[in-house]
This record gives sequence, C-alpha cells and structure tokens, in this order.
Amino acid sequence: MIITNNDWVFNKYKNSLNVVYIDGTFKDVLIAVRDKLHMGHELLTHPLGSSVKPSETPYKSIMITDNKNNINFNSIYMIENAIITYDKFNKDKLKFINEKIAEDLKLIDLTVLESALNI
Amino acid sequence: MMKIVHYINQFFANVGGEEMAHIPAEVREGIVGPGLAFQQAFKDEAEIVATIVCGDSYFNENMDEAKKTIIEMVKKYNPDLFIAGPAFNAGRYGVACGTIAKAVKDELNIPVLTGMYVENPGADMFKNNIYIVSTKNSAAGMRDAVKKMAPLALKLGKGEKIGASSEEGYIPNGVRVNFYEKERGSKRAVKMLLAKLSGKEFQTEFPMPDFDRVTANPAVKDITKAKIALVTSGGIVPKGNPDHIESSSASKYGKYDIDGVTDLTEETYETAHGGYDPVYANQDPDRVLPVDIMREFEKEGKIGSLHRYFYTTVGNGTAVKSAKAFAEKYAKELKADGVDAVILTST
Amino acid sequence: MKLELGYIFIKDIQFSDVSKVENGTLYVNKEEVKALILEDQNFKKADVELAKPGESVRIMPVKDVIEPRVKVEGPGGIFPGMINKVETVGSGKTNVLKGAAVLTTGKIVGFQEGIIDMTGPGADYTPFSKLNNLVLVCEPIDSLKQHEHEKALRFAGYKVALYLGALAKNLTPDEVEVFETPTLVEGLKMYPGLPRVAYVFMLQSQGLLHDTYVYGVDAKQSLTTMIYPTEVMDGAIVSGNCVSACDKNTTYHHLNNPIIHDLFAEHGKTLNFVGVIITNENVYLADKERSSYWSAKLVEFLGVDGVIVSEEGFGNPDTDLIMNCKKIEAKGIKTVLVTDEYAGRDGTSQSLADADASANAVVSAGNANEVIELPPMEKLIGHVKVADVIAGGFDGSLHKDGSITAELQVITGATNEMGFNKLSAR
Amino acid sequence: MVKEIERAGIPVVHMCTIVPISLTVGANRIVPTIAIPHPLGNPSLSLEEERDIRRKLLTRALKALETEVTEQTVFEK
Repeated sequence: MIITNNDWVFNKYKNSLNVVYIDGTFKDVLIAVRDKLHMGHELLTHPLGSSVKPSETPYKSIMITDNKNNINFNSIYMIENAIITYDKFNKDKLKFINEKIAEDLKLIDLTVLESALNI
Repeated sequence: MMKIVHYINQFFANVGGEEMAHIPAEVREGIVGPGLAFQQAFKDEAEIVATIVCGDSYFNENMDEAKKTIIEMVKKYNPDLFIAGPAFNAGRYGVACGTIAKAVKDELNIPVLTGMYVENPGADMFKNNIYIVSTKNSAAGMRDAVKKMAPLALKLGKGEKIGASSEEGYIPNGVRVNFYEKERGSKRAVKMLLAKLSGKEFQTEFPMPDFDRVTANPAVKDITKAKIALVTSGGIVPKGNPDHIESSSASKYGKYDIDGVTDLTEETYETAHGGYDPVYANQDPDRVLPVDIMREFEKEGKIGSLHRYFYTTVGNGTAVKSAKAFAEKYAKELKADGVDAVILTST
Repeated sequence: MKLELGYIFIKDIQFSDVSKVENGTLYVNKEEVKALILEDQNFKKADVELAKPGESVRIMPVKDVIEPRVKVEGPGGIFPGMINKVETVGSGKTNVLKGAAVLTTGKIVGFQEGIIDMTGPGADYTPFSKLNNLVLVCEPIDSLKQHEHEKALRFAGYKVALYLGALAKNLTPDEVEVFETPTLVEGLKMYPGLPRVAYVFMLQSQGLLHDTYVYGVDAKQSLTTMIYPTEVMDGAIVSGNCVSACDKNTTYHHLNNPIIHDLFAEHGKTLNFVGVIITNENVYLADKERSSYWSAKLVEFLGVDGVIVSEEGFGNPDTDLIMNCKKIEAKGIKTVLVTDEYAGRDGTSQSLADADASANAVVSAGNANEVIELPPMEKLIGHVKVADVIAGGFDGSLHKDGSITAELQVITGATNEMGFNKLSAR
Repeated sequence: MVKEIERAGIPVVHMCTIVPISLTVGANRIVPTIAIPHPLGNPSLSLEEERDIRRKLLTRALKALETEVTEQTVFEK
C-alpha cells in the first residue's frame, strides 16, 4: 500500500497498486502512516526516504504492507523518529514553491518511491 | 566595570565546617575566600561587589526561605553576573549552588555560573538550566576551576556568544554548539578507534541518549491492602483539556482528582495525545486509563484502594527526549502520598 | 595493490590561449573548455569562470566538485565505467593537480542548495574555498528532463576535469605519496601485532539526484562489496548526488577520502588497514537490512578488530548507520561512526533519526541546522536568478544587500561525514 | 517515566503494547496490551467483552506487582 500526498504518484499507480491519497501535508502523510502502523501494517520504505529535507519539499510517498500483522516495533520507532525529525525543520519557506518547483519535487518523490518499487 | 555577586558556603567563608552548616544567609561587602582567586583572574574587567555566605544545611533545609532572602540580597547590588561556588564534590553545597544560581537567573534575569564535579548530584539536577563548569572533585582543584570559570564568567557577563561545552569547560547541557576541532574528523575517528581497540578511555563526540537502567523495587507484599495509583502516558484528560496539555512532547503533566469517579466516559474525559489515532480513546477513555475496572477491584477488595489522583502525560513511546524532569517530581508526590504501587499505561 | 600519487601543486588559475601547467599556475583555454561542454547537445550555452581563494565570490548552486587527475602508468583511466572503459584502476601512477578543482553548477530541480563562498565566514566552512576553481555554468536545452540534465552536467564535469588532468600527464610531481594495500595473507604476515582495521564506506543511493556510481554502476543496484582504497583515488566512485549539500560526498571527497588517507597514515604503524567495504543507503527497508547484514558479514569475514563507518546524507541514512553499527558490534568488532547532526536551530533537538546504545564512539561533523550569516559578495557565479529563490525561498533568507541568513546546511561540504573538516559540535 | 517512578521507590508495572519500547525505556515489570490506540480495550468487541479483557490484563498487572523480579520481565500470562 502506498500512502501519498503526491498526485503524480496517485495518478500513475492508482489503477495498478493500492494507493491512498492524502489531501494534506508531508506531516499528514506521516500521521496517516503512523495510524496504519498502529493497526499492524509494517513500513516497507523509510519514512524519510529521500535526503530532500522536510523544509524543502511538501511531497511524501511511503510504502507499507497491505497486510496487517503484529505491531512491528521497528516500524513504530522509525515513524515516530521521522515525525520528530519533521517537526524540527522550519517549514515557512515552503510557501515559495511555485508550480515548476512543485513539479520537480513531485518527480523526485516519485522516483525515490520507484527506486523501491523496482526491486 | 562588570559587577559580580558571589555565593559560597560556610566552609569556604572560613566560618567553620559541618558544625557551622546551620548558619543562615548573610551578605558581606566585597570579597571572601575563593573570591580572591576570581578577582585576580578578572583583573580590571570585573569586580566582586559582595559575597553571600550561607550554611549548606540551612540552605537545603530552608530552601524556599533561603532562596527568597538571597535573591533580595543579590537584587540590592544589581550585579551583571552571579557566581556560585565552585562546589567540587560537596553534594549539599552543589545542590545549593545549582538551586540558587537557577533561581537568580530565572527571577532576576541575569547570567549565572557555577562549578562542580561532574558526579556532584547538583550537576545532574541543573546542568540543563545553567552553565556549570566541570571541576575536579576536591577543593585542591580551585586554581583549575577558577582558570576555567573566570573567562566564561566574563563572557556571560558581557553577553558574548558561548562556545561548545568542550571549548568553554562547562558540563554538556544538551545544547549542541558547533566549533572547530584541532584535527579533522577522519583523524579523530582513527584515534578514537585506536583508543577503543586498545581498551583506553575515549570520549564520544555525540553521546547516545541515556539507556540507563533502574533496579526493580521489591514486590508488593499484599496487593489487597495496597494503595495503587494510575499513571498514563496516553494523554487522558478531563473533557476540554482544562490544563491545555500539548499533544506532543508536552512540557507539563496533568494531575486529576477521580474521587468518586467509577467510569471514564466519552462525555467526561478524552485524550490530548497527538501520537495516535484518538478515536478509540475518546469513545471510551477506560481503554487507556482503566478507572472502571480498578474501581471494581477496589470494591471487591482485590486492591486496597485506588489513589485519589491520576497523572497523565503525552509522550511518544520511543522519544528520546524523555519527560524525566517532571516524572521525577510527580514520582516524589506519589511516594509522599503513600502510594504502594503504580500501574503505568502507555499507548 | 600499489598506487603512487604525484601531486603537482596549483597555486593560481588563469585563462590563456593555451591550456597548460607552468610554475604552479594552471592556464586554461576557455574556448576549448566551452567547446568540450557543448559537445553534448543537451547544452545550448556554456560559460566558464574562475574563482580563487580570497576573492569576493559566491558560487551557487554547486552540484559537484571534481579534482583533475590523470593516469600516468598502470591499467585503466580516471573515472572508469563513466568516461574511461571499465578496467580495474588503483595501481601504477596517477598525477593530481592539487589545489585545483572543477565546479559544476546548475539548476536541475526546484530546490537548490550548495553555496561556496571564496572569502568571509562562509569560506571557513567549506574546503573548496581554498582551491583554484574552474566553474562551469551550463545552460541546458529547454526540453531536457531533470535526470538527463543531471547526467549531462555530471559528465561535463568529468570531461573538463580529465581535460585539465591530462595537462599533468608528463609533468614531474612536486611530491609523491605511495599507498599500498597488501593481500589479506601478506598483510597478516607483515603486521602480526597490529589491530586489523577496515573502513565501511556508506554511499547515498536513493533515486533521482541521490545517486552514487561505482565503476559506472548505480550503487543502489549493488550488494555491499569490497574495493581497494587506491581504486577510490582513481575515481572508481563518483557522485551523482545533488541533495543535502553540506553532507553529501562530492566526487572531490571521494577522490580524497580523508578516512582512507588517515588510515593509510597509520597503516603499518599503529594499525593494519585491511580494506574498504562499500555499502549503500537505499529507500526500501529490506534493502537496508540486507546491506547492513552484508557489511557485518564482510567485516567478520575479513577478521578485523575494528571499523570506521561513514555516513552520507540526511535522515534515513541514520538508520543504515545504526544498523551497520549494531550488527558489526554484535559480532564483537569495535566501531567508530562519523556523522553530522540535525539538532535544530537551537541545538536542543534529537540530532539523529535513530540511536542505539552500541553506538558509543561517534565523531560529529557539526550541527547542520546552526544558523549562519553570509555577508554579501561582489560577484555571484552560477545561476543568479535562481540564487535569489534558493536563498530566499528555502533554507535562509536573502537580504537586500545580498547577505544571506541560512542554516549551515546550504554550504557545500560544510558537515561532510567522511570527517573532511575540523568542524564539530558538543 | 517508568524509571523515575521506580527510582522514587515505588514498584511499577508498565502496561504497553510494544514490548521492545517498554524494554528500551527501562521498565522492569511489563504487561503487553492490545493495541496502541486502545491498549486496554478492543472496539470490535462488545462492552462486556472489552471489560473482560481489561479485567484480565489488570489482574495480570496486579500479579506482576506481587512478583519479585531481578531483571526486566514480561508477564505474558
């Protein structure tokens, strides 16, 4: 399952994969993932998968298992640390993003996700 | 010239040892005891205008009053800086130095400095609040202490930028500050590895969060007689969150009276926690803080009683920044209230 | 494997009719360099500028920094698998234009970091302010896709670096340094009493703009493997990483990996430097597990007593770093980690996104969130229009007078996690 | 938190869904619970069934408090 707020990811994979679109921020994606993990899904990709910092991009796609299992400690630990990391970056500069930059950032998020999909 | 008020105990004021530890705070004009060494180090840049002398027992046994009196004394001189100690390894002196320095900083809003041995209990208590220079473990280290404290004192008094702990000599305070090392990182890594391999002492540049352990307390002898308290990190609060506990890394905790409460309901309680989906806890807060069943146990005599107050915080289970400071505080309260055991629930 | 590095010290760089090296000055024919860049039809325009130490110059956004080198003797050529054909490098003789570098700049995607100031407080943070730099400013054709643009720019940098390096082919070096790694068996015999040490070298590999190449192969497609340290000096590893300016490893860092150099400096004296293990930093968690298990396994197989582990990048690589540490320490092998910190602007936040008690020996390259002030410079090289957006739009704020308030992370190489600099934090 | 309570001299049982977290934060007596958003309940059950679960878990917690431990102990039953 892919949780994303990147419409490029959603539109590209909505017909072939299980994609949940979040109409919200990077943090909203992290929170949505966290709640899924609390229900027993596991992380498949690192929630901070790219080295593009939360202060630089509003887009995030994260892959988790379709199946629910016992709660996975490592997943919980990683998502909580990701949320802490997210919070410590100053996001007020994100408002400067124009359409062209947004497209670039969506592309990066998409390709980082695909680097995991293509294995 | 910068004006400084200095705080020392009865021993360093040459009043006497343990037998004179009961003397209350008094203020003396000018320099007393170790102040002389400081004054020499300051040269013409600063002047110790007054020295406050207080017995260690007196301070620790009459803390609130002592604090109040001393702050009044300090205020009178309107100093640019307040120095306490150094206390070396003297535990009560260290706690006094830390306490009074923090109080002066908080209430008079002037920079403060103290010094003590890293294992002095005062160091752990106050290192994140005030600058504490790391000293040797006895008064024989006075020269060394003054050598480190005096320059830092002047910097603080002038309001200059304070460098990293390893440069300035203060005990690490949890604030990471950049500075230039003498050697590049790779060289330091090689040296550190060689030290680690040969079993020699080495110092990590970035200590991992505390993973210390506390030994388990003995079991409760008779649970049917025990007073049991409920504590939760799941953020259960009375509906409306009257104390405005923040949803994450909260800086405070809640303490709530549940006298006569037999069940937590959707109408009366909720969760303030931002770290999980709150739907289920809000529907029935007993799912996080099981007051209903504890009351049942109390009635059936399975436990002695349920403590009248429950304590609540929010906190990520894994967050490294812990709620240590306020947990210490309410743990003491629980102990003082005669609580025999605690059930701590986490989400 | 034995490599002789011959250093030709470059103290100045100038444009000239003929490209050559003479008396410590690197003369560059601008038009030839431009023509070289424009061989690639992906570029419609190219410009070349000089930036020397102490000049009031700001370069941004910097993509890569490359040191000119040339193979004088021995198999293969610099940057095997990228420019030269794939052949094992790392032996024979290589000449280096020490003190010179090729800088590529470019606006590949919207967010941009990577400032190099040649003077002032910003210059103190980056090693590249001390070099005589040839800066390439390339304008891509309009339709060029981001990843093609990145690749074209990367290759432009290599080509120009090799072009300059070739000038040193027949020169007599000012100084020669010899690096030799014996086979495992020989090493054991040569230094029976010394602790055996390896280097676990983590490479960023997360997708577009986060890539590192080994002999031309994207590191994310490789399992953890071994490489001779001298292979790295001949450009076996290059950077395609445009993200996280302060703590990415540029190609210059790879060529001059300080951990490799400082381990060699102790080799045969206080330790026996056995070799280098390269491992990746992927997005997929199963990859992270696999790669770190593989590192621990190779380390164990080599029978070493200790390792240094270096990280690259921000955030998720912390997880790789801690996995490597935990799994290697679990085998009873001692580790020292090199990382940087993101402790927040006030320095009080948790520095890493992961932690473990076994990571008890860590070298810090500084807090990348610390706020710095960069005074205005007289000249800006790079993409000036973009520069406004960069500084103002993302990591800092560009003031009217041209000064910038920003987090340290905007500066190229400032908190490099190979321990290239002296900056640290406590 | 659990360590500070223990340090104050009060025996404490940590009821927590993710045992490794509890081990990491230094709890000595640990009772695993149902799920993170509802450690002592299960919304898919009836109210009475939920109270049964809660009763069972809390009984286990009391038993943990009555048990001497020398190392970190997880009370699964």
